[in-house]
Amino acid sequence: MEIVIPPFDLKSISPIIILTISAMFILVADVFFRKKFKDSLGYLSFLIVVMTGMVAFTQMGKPVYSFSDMFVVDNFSVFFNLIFLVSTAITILLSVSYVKQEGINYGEYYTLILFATIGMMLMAGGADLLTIFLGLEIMSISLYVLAGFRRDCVRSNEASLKYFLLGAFATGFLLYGIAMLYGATGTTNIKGIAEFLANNPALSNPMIVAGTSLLIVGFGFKVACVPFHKWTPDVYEGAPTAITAFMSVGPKAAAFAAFLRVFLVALPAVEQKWSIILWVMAVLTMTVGNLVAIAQTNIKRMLAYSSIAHAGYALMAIIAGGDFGIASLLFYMLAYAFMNLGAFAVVIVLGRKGEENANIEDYNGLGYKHPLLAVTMCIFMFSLAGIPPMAGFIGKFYIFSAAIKNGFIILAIIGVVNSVISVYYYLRVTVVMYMKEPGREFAPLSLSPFLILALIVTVWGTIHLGIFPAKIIALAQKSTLLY
Amino acid sequence: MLAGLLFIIMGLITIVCALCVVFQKNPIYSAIFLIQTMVSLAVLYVLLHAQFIAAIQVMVYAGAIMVLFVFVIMLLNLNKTDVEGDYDKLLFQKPSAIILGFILVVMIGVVTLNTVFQGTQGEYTPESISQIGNTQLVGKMLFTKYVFPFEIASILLFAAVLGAIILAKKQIIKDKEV
Amino acid sequence: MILLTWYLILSGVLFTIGAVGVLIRRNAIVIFMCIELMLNAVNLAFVTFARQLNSMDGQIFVFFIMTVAAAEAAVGLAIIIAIYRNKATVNVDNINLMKW
Amino acid sequence: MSLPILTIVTFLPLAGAIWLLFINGEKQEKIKRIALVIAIGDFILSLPLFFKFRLDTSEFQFVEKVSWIKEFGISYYVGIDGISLFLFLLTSFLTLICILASWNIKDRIKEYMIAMLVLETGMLGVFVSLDLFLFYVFWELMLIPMYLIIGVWGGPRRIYATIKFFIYTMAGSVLMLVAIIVIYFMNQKATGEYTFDLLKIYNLDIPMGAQFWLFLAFFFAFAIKVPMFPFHTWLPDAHVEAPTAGSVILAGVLLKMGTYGFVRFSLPMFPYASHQFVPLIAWLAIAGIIYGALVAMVQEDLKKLVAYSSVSHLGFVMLGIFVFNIQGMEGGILQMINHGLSTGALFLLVGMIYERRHTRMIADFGGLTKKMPIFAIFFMIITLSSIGLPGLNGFVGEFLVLVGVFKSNVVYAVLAATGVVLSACYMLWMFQRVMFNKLTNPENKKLKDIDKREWALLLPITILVFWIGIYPKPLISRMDASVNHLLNQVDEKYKVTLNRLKIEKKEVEYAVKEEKSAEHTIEVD
Amino acid sequence: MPYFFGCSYLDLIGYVLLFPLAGTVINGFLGKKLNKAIVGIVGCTAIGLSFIVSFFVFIDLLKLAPEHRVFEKDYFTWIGSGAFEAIAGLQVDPLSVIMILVVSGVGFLIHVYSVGYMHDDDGFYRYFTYLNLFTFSMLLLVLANNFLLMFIGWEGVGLCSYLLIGFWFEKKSASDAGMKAFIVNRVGDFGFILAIMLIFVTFNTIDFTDVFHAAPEHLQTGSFIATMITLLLFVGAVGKSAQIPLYTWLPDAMEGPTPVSALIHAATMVTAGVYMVVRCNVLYTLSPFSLTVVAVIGGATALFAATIGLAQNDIKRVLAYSTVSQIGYMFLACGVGAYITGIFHLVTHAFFKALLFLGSGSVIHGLGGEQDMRKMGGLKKYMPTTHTTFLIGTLAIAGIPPFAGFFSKDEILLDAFTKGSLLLWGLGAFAALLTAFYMFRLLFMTFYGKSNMTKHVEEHVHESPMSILIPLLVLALLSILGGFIGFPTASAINSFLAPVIGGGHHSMADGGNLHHVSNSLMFSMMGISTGIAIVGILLAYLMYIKQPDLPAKIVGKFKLIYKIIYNKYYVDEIYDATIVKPTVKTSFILWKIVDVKIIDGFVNAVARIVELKSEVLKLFQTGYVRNYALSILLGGVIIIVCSLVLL
Repeated sequence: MEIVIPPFDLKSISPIIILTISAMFILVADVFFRKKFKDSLGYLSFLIVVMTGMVAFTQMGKPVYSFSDMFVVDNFSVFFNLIFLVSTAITILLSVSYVKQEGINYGEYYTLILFATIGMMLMAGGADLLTIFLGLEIMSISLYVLAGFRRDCVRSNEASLKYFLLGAFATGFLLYGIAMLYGATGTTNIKGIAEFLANNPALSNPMIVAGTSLLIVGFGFKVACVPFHKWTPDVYEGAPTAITAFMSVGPKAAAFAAFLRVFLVALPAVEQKWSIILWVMAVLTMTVGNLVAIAQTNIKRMLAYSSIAHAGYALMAIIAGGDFGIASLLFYMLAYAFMNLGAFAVVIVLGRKGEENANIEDYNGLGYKHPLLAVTMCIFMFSLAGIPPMAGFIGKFYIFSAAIKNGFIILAIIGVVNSVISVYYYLRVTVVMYMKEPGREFAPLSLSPFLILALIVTVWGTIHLGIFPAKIIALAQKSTLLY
Repeated sequence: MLAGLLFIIMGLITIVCALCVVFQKNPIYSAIFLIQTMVSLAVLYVLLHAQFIAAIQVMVYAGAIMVLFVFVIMLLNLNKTDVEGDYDKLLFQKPSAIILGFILVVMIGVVTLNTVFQGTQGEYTPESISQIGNTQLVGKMLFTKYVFPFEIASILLFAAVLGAIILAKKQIIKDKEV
Repeated sequence: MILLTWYLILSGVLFTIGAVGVLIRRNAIVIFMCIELMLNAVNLAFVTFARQLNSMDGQIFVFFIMTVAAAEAAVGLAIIIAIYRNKATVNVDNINLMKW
Repeated sequence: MSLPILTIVTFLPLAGAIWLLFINGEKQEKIKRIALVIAIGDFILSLPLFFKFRLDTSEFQFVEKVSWIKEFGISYYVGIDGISLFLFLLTSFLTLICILASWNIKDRIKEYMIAMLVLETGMLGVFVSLDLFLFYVFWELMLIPMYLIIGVWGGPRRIYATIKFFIYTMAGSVLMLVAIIVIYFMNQKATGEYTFDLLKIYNLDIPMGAQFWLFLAFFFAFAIKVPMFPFHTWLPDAHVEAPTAGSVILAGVLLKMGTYGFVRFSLPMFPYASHQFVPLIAWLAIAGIIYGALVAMVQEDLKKLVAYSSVSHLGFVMLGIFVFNIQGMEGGILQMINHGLSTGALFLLVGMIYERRHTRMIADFGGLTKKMPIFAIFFMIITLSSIGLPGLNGFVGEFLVLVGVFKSNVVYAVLAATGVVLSACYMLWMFQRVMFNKLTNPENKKLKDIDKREWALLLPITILVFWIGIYPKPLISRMDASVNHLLNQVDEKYKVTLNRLKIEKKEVEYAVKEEKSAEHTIEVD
Repeated sequence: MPYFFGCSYLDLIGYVLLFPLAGTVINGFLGKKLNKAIVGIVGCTAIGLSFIVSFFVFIDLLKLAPEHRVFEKDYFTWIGSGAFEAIAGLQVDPLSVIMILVVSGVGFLIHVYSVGYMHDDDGFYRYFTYLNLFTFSMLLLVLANNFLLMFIGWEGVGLCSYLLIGFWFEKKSASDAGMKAFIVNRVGDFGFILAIMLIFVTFNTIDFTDVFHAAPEHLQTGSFIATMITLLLFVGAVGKSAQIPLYTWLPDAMEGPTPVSALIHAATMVTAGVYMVVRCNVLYTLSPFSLTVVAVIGGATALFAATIGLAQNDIKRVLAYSTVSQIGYMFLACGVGAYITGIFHLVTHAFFKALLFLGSGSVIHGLGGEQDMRKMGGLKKYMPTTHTTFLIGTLAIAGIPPFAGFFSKDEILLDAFTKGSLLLWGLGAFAALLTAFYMFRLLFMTFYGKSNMTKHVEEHVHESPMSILIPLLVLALLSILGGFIGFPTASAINSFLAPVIGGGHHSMADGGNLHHVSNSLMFSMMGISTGIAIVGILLAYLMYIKQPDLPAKIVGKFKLIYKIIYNKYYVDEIYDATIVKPTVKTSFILWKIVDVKIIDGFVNAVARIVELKSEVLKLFQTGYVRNYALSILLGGVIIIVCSLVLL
């Protein structure tokens, strides 16, 4: 027996390598940095992420398989990588002053965020269920920890525990699904499964159908679809706000990337089954998310439900499928990253130590006191509600187009009706900001240059994608070929 | 035939132990029964010609991981039966769990029994495995086909270690900051 | 091959027991152990399939699952310790500060 | 046209709004002046459109087309024809009036002016868009500033009103979005081209069944905006709570977007469905006319009264549009403008006494003529214009609509004409209770007549009221070509569909016959 | 074509309109700053000039051959949309010329009268603005060469009527009356406007000449469309001319200043309906049914209003009811096809009714605003000129030869008898009796007998100034002489108007219809009607001079009837109860229940349900992690079951 170690295609995993090395570097640097230089850890990781982003961008082009088909670099994954990096970068910007304020200013924080990013990249680029699974676990474990990062805060602990228990529970289902697929097809490779299913009866094989269903449970949990969504509000509320922001964007996008790749590449043969299930789930997700968001008083919880609802919209893209569907998901996720992170950025700016779980009523009269900040929040709210000329509108438009193009008109109608319902609670934020008298004194804003940069970037992204989306759409359309 | 008998015995032991894990009040007993379950599973792995897996099942899983559990239970002084309180606040939890569990079992049974396995056959029949040696084969695969996940797993473990440390550290290190 | 089917059914039973355990137990650690039970069930299924398909991939997968289980155990127990420190309980029914 | 005049006029207010962003909010006078200058400039810039408008063509004029989102075939495509021209001018005119009317707003004037200017851009954009997507963007965009204007500077129940306004209108328009996308793909299927270009989509022959649903989707969006009878309840609330200028814009321009939408989109795109829907729409419109008038009659709040009168007036417009003849259509369009002027002016007038007395309850007034004779004259003229007195603008539109309606259906015309009687009832009764009788309320004794600024607000409108009433030809002649073209277009497409229907019927009959004959032969055998 | 300074007077027809309009504009914009004398001069001059131009136009027209006496002048296209075209153009023909002469002539006198009458009023300039505007509108109404332009005038006079009735707007009753006038007129306009549309749809034009040319060819006599058109037009006429059932506004209109009542509510505006019917005589002739309706309504109104007039005590109200009644006569004439007679009565009525109103105005002026006849009496000695002129007017209206009213009224009765039926004649004759009675009752109560004035009033009673008396004198003269233009055997008005009747210029056939009647019949009819009038006068004399306690006795005997008549048959109350109140009530229901509760309730209920659902769904988020796990398992199981079993 001879062992031939296959050539390492370092180029295709270069972003991952960069992130890994620098994550560890930060960990080491943390030990040596004095307190007053702690900020520079954030600065450093931000630069690293930006750099990684540039490297990742150069990977655009022909798809490259590496590591015996374990990992693939195609435009799809590159696009998603960019989304992850954008969200990571902004999260880091949000974190720098936040962690100081909350007294959790450790190097591990950034390291874990970077690790989570690595996990996400593995999910987007995983060409084998194993890679996807490992990526998912890396991401999840980092997030379990990050959610509980404020160890002295009970809510943070609780969020962490709930997330962990439920995440592990859902992982069990995911694994069982993978096992079933493996058992039925003899491989865990996505392409392999696709090939097998193309040549063999798929729908009549109960093992495959059951495996697919279990995968839906696993991925559905990660993207927070009804009925697997229940962890979301609690975890989002309890986790440190910066992490909530991160979780609501990056990991969700990653889960969607994997979800989409697995279902559209590996399992198109059972589309007949899963598309109906996802259809129902999408409807439930949108509706429940939007409805329950109305009754929320805590802004983080409200945004959590809103993110559930957005997962519902995004599911539509998967259901729609095809080039249009994939491109629309790509675009939507990017737009969503900007606007949601932006909204959380405002929450962080207004947050106070210990009291960061702001109630919506606390924003009363914000428009009088901090007009610019209020305008910013308004932009994000309108964008989330899908009102032109914000990014959210183009994103929704794209997704609904995809759904309609592929004949899911009723789904699209339910989608738009839902976005009307959603307007109600997004508007409420603007209502309290502009139309209510200020209730209490606002704390002096904890505006660090990082936060300002984060706000500028997210506002810019939200508006730019709304008014000049052509380039990004073109990029998204170029990124639809899946291998 | 022997294998069949062994399977039946070990399978029954596994199930009984698993049930005990669930229904034992004292967590430490649960842990012990879980270890027992794992060990009996290891036997089944051997029956399935997966010696390496069986070995690490016992060593890593039943040994290392479960020791961790026991350790934590001891650490937190949880080896009492009354941790969970007397009655369940969620009235419908248990019945619905059991009903759902029943349906799940039935469905899995139905699926398994109705499936005609047509999966692509691999090259590693038990004979060929025993020729090369199970452990060698695993090793070979880990360094060839699965070298990438293998490397990735290191990140996973690193993250986990890091997380465990940061969460379980006794006191927030404020010395540097003070 | 009939035998292998029974292996799978055993795995299903174990999985279900684990899942039900998660639902009915209130001790966080026990719940976690039940999850381990589920993972073990998955492992059993993988090994069975590997055996049936004459492929090693399943066994490798089990190897990775174990790795993950270990990692999760480390983190999970750390979380439980952290929460125990703050609330002095591991009863998940008492850990419901956030709801609605 | 080398100068992109439409773009300049449309986006100048936005540029102004951005300029205002950078000015210190404390400098109220400066802010007001800048806003006013921009509005005036915008209005002046829009005037050449009127004078240089070519009467001899039905094509879109001052067209500009730039690719916007190439990947979707979305372009920035603007242009006007005889239908949108006047609504466009009305918008720039009324915004100017509104900015002047808001002179006394003290609270956060900067934000207010910014909202106003952004709103103007949105409204202008709606009227010039020749790209469905662009249209939708503007359509939704203008919701935001309007929402803020009502919500921030409105009355006591402003939050309820503004949310209702927003969600109500949004609920209608999202279905339209779905319909737009459906049409987009239909067009793509038919021609292979991805495009939202309205003029290209006009040529699309949509199957009858689809027309029905698509029309319905558009119908909800527009009918809510108009608002047609059962969808009108957002209007009184929004009007009552909105600040004066908000009400003026709301009544003067926003409501027209619904009717404009019907003319521009529903009719030419779905001629068959439009024809099928005539009875429903006509009855709703008539219900609106009578119902709006009756309910207006018993209102206690001046603004509510005017709001319900809008429901009534816009019923006329709807009726005029949906009779498919030139008188009805031109009357309808003219009536849109008339309603914009006279109802806008009514809100201004109500605003003026509200500013003085801080009440809008009719019962609080009475005998104001004594104290405010000039005000009374303007009020009278506008009231009469709203009633539709011949010689003033309201009559021309109303009469043309009625003629058009009469030509197509006498019953509709007779019922609609009752609105003529009813409008006199509620308007004059209101006028009497506010302006006539003895001045008894001591609060009213201190009232001052209108000042120069208010003169400047009312005089231009009054001049227009007379002008359109006495010599509407410059307006109507500019509409002629476009309206004729539109009607021909609708007619031809309708006939094509009808013919196809006939052929299909014949085919079916033929098939049935064949079957029968086949049975026959079998029997013979 | 006669020319003057290079142009025909007919070309100057626009100036007839321009002068009053100019007066309106000058007084409207500058009146507040000008002093009253100038305002008055401007107002009067405007109308005076207008009258002069009218007169020259009349002369010019006379110079033309009778069949060519039509002159049209188009100014600009007012509304043009597709086939629909309304041109701003004027038409001069005998009918319109007579009308403009009357309008501007009587109008001028009343303007002059107003200068004195309204001198002390604060709203002097406002008054003249309105009055000029009214004259303008009225002239437009009669000069218009198409239906829509006529409608402008039609509504314009309505507006001015509204403004002038409510001139003293601080009086609630005045502003109420104004509103009532406008709204009731609007009901009529509703018919008118439908008629215009029907005409357009039928003939594809609304130009008078074209329509009347086309009508006989297009429409069969008695055809449905002709009937509909004419009936709808008549609805308009009924509203404007205060006929049953829309007459109620006119008595209330007496809230306005008295000269206004004279000009608008007696001499000119209210007769616009008659003018319109005559103008459209071609159409009416095509529909016998409509004619019958016109005649019956006219006759009925004549009688009905006369009965109410019997019991009224307000001097102006009596005159108002008499106006209603007299216009009824005119319609009666039109209804039996005697259009020219209708116009003839219109003209004479303009003279004597204006005279009567102005006279009553003089009385009211002299008494410092008192209008109740029971508080007058014996005014003859205080106001001799007023008395004389009033007497002339009363004789004229009562139909005593040779006063103007005699000729016209007699002719109407004759036509009713010969062309109509005995019933119509009977209505007219009986009404004539009542007219004579109540007019002389008015005269006697006011000027004769003993004074019932309060002390205070009596001290201040005085004859009116010259600006008031001169118009009275002129009008008195006209009331005496006016009738001779229609002198039975050589009727100037008949031959002058003949071309207008029966399709205009191409047919003169049935124009001067009177001449077919034998002289004996004519004279016997004259005798009868004179007799009737004298009986009426005697009755009045008996009751109010001879035996002043007799009326009370009669009232005592017929209490119920008196009460009904006194209360004007409760028509206002009936309208109020059957139309006004239910409408308002319905509206309240529509608003408070349909709008707020049902429609808005539905909308809010949807929002509420959404919120409620939100609150309920929220509770599923229990906070228990096991519960969440349950929902995951539940979801998983459902998905598996569905995908395996159901799908």
